Amino acid sequence: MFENLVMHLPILIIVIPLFGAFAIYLFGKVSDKARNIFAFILLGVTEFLVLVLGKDIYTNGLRVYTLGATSAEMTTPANYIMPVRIILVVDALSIFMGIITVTIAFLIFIFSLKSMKEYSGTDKYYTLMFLLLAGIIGIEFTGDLFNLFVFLEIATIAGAALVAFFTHKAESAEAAFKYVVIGSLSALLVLFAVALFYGQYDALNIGYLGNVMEHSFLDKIAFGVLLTAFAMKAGSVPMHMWKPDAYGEAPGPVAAMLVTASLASMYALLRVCFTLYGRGLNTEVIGWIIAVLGLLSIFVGVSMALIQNNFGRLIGYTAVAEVGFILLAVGVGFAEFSSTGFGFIALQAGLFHILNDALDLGLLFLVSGAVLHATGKRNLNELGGLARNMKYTCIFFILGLCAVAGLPPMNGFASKLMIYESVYQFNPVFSIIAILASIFMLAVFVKVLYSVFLGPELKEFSSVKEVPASMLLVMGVIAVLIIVIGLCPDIFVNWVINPAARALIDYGIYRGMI
Amino acid sequence: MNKWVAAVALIIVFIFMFLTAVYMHPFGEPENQDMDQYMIENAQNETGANNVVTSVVFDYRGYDTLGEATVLFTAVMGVLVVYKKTRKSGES
Amino acid sequence: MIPMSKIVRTITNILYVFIIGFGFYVIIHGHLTPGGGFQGGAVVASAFALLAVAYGRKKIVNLLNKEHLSVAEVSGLLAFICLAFLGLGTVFFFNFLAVGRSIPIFSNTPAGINPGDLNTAGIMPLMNIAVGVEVLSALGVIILTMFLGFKEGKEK
Amino acid sequence: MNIESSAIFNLPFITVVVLIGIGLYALMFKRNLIKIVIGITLIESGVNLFLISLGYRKGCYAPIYTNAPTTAMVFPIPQALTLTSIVIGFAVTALMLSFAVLIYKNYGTINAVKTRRLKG
Repeated sequence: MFENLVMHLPILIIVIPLFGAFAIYLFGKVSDKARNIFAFILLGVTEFLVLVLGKDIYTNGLRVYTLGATSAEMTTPANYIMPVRIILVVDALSIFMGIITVTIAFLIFIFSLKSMKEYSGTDKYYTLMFLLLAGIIGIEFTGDLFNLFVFLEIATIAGAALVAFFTHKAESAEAAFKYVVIGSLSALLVLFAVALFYGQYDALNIGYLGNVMEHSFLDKIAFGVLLTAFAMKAGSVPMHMWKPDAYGEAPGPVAAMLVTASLASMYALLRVCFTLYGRGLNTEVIGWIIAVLGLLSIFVGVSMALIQNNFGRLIGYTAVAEVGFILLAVGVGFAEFSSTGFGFIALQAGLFHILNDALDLGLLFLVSGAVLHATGKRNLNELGGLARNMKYTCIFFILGLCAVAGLPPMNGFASKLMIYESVYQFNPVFSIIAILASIFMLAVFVKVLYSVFLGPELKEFSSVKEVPASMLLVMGVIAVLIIVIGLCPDIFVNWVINPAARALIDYGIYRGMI
Repeated sequence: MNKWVAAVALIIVFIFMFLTAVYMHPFGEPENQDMDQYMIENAQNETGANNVVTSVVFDYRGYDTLGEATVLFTAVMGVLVVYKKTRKSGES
Repeated sequence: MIPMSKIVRTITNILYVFIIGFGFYVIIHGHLTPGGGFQGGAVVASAFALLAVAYGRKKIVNLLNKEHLSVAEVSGLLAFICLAFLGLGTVFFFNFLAVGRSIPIFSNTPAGINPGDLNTAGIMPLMNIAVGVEVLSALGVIILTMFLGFKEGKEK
Repeated sequence: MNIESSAIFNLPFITVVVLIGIGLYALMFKRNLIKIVIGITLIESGVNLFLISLGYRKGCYAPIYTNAPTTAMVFPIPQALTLTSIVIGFAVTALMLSFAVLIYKNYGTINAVKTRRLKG
């Protein structure tokens, strides 16, 4: 019975939020309280299931799930050479991303209960949140390229609608328009690449395509298209403009969830580079390109963050820089492409930084949401002296900024140290630029800390109250996670990150399951 | 200046896409056809539908269709959010 | 928007019944002929658009209720996902009616070229209907919302 | 592969390239939001045309067994994929147009240059 349940887990983790999204909309028409309890139970169940699946996958290796076949493990029809149905493949990397996504979504849901209470249209807000969650997990668990496109579109549309949630503000519509144009353009590029693969090999499955690919000229074009699409969606430099806009205008919890969404397209980029193409590409050149993109993102993100005066936009530019750190590490890992040496450490550092990025930026966006909730303002010039009335929020903000800037003993320090060390062996200049950028990032956040929380008390904020306990609880949980990961990074790297990185390098296992 | 960069980028993209069209197999003569041939031969037996496209949409790739219906639902939610009444109460 | 002329309204009165009927025909025969839930739903929604254009803003609010349509939409989606869940005894999206043939609904199996039999294809006709209801009401909601636009006097 | 002959016979693919090219041009150089939406729609039509023309086999009929003339049939999967992508495209277009309406309501214009309050 239990084995039977575990077999169905990959699909259940995607479909329960999807079912929840539809049902929540109906429940919301009855009563708000029933809706919230129902949503809480569903998210709790999903969180539990994803942890069970994680334990199973970290002990027994990856799982496949063939939709609609007579048996879940029957990836190809009897006596046939290739898969014809959609197959979900969940390996250590997918479940790593899945656990991050579901946990962040669960925390954000609890945070939203109070922070979004006074706005109209909360039914639609929660429905879209669940759809966004389902879309992100769908991207992470799927083993089929066209299915990836479909779930990318779900995530894009839900994200864009959430960015526009503050319809009373003029800028939010503009940011949402940019978000949906960039998102649908990148999804269409993915579809174009899917068509290229389909035309050549008559297949859509990632593992099967990896096996039969001949690395022709068309495949190289398809790689370029996919790289452009996912880098654009992740917010890498040439097309990073949408990111601060969207993060700056979206409600705080939504921005925290959008960080996870852009990390999901980072996951898709990793999947394409390592599993779909693997060593068939010229990994040296591609790795250099990705690393340089990462370096440019770091540079642009930090230097633009220095001159911002909107809380959300500032963190948005920091998010661009953080994506740059991940791209830099992953690029070095791809250029080396080995399961030993500094290339592997760089890959581990990149994956570790994905986890830390989701937590750190999530915490910072939640703090910005809390400040907006308490004061109704986001402009740094208008805020000030909030530390007197919002002690705990201030403490969480300091923790978050230390983590993002990479100060010990936070988790950001652990992963950034790994990045500096491994990148230094690859190319010392890259590493030095990254360290300098990190120091500048600290300067950025000290400026925010001063202008929002410290400084003289402003008259208009003298009656500001601390945010409700449930919001503080959520920020506290994330802060505890940040410190715990920062204090014992070895455990996380060995037990969680290492299998995920190994799943990328040993792509034969993923392809062999098909 | 900015416009010229965009124009050059557009021309490069156009050239590559043109090469794509040239290098693709000739129209109407696909090289590999295993997956589609399997469905044409076995769809009636496995799913019982005369319309092979419907059996692909609802059986072989039914999960995509679920996603597609969800996209439509998401878009409806998005449109309703855009046209919703502004805030219930409170500040500015 | 103001209503259109009497000629247009009269023709619309006759035509929209046929359009909706054709839409449902396309939905129900999805597993036999070209078409299916999406196409049929779009055809029905085009009838809604015709009504909206012909009758204008004031009348259409009485004819089509947005709340009812959005409930119908969610119901269609829930029916679709529940049909997929029913296969969970084997695998999600398993076509349990067509393969096992233990339940005699839509369980005939055609072979080769045949004139067509409605009683085939397992859960597909049911899914077609569910998706058809979802699509027609989703498109209806979108058409209505964008047609009616922003309501006056609610901004502060 | 004989490049000259395939260039002629790949006329549907070249149409695809032209469509996507026009769409990208509209996206890069046009400043009217509605025209940007049209650009996205053109790219989407191009990709859909690409998918559907990949599924064509010479001398074959629609993949439906009801009163079919022969059992030689074109590929069914691209038709299903295109159906999916058309519906997705409809959803995206509806959402983008709603945003354009909202922008017009808030700014009073749909010129992307004049509506840029978010910069730097």
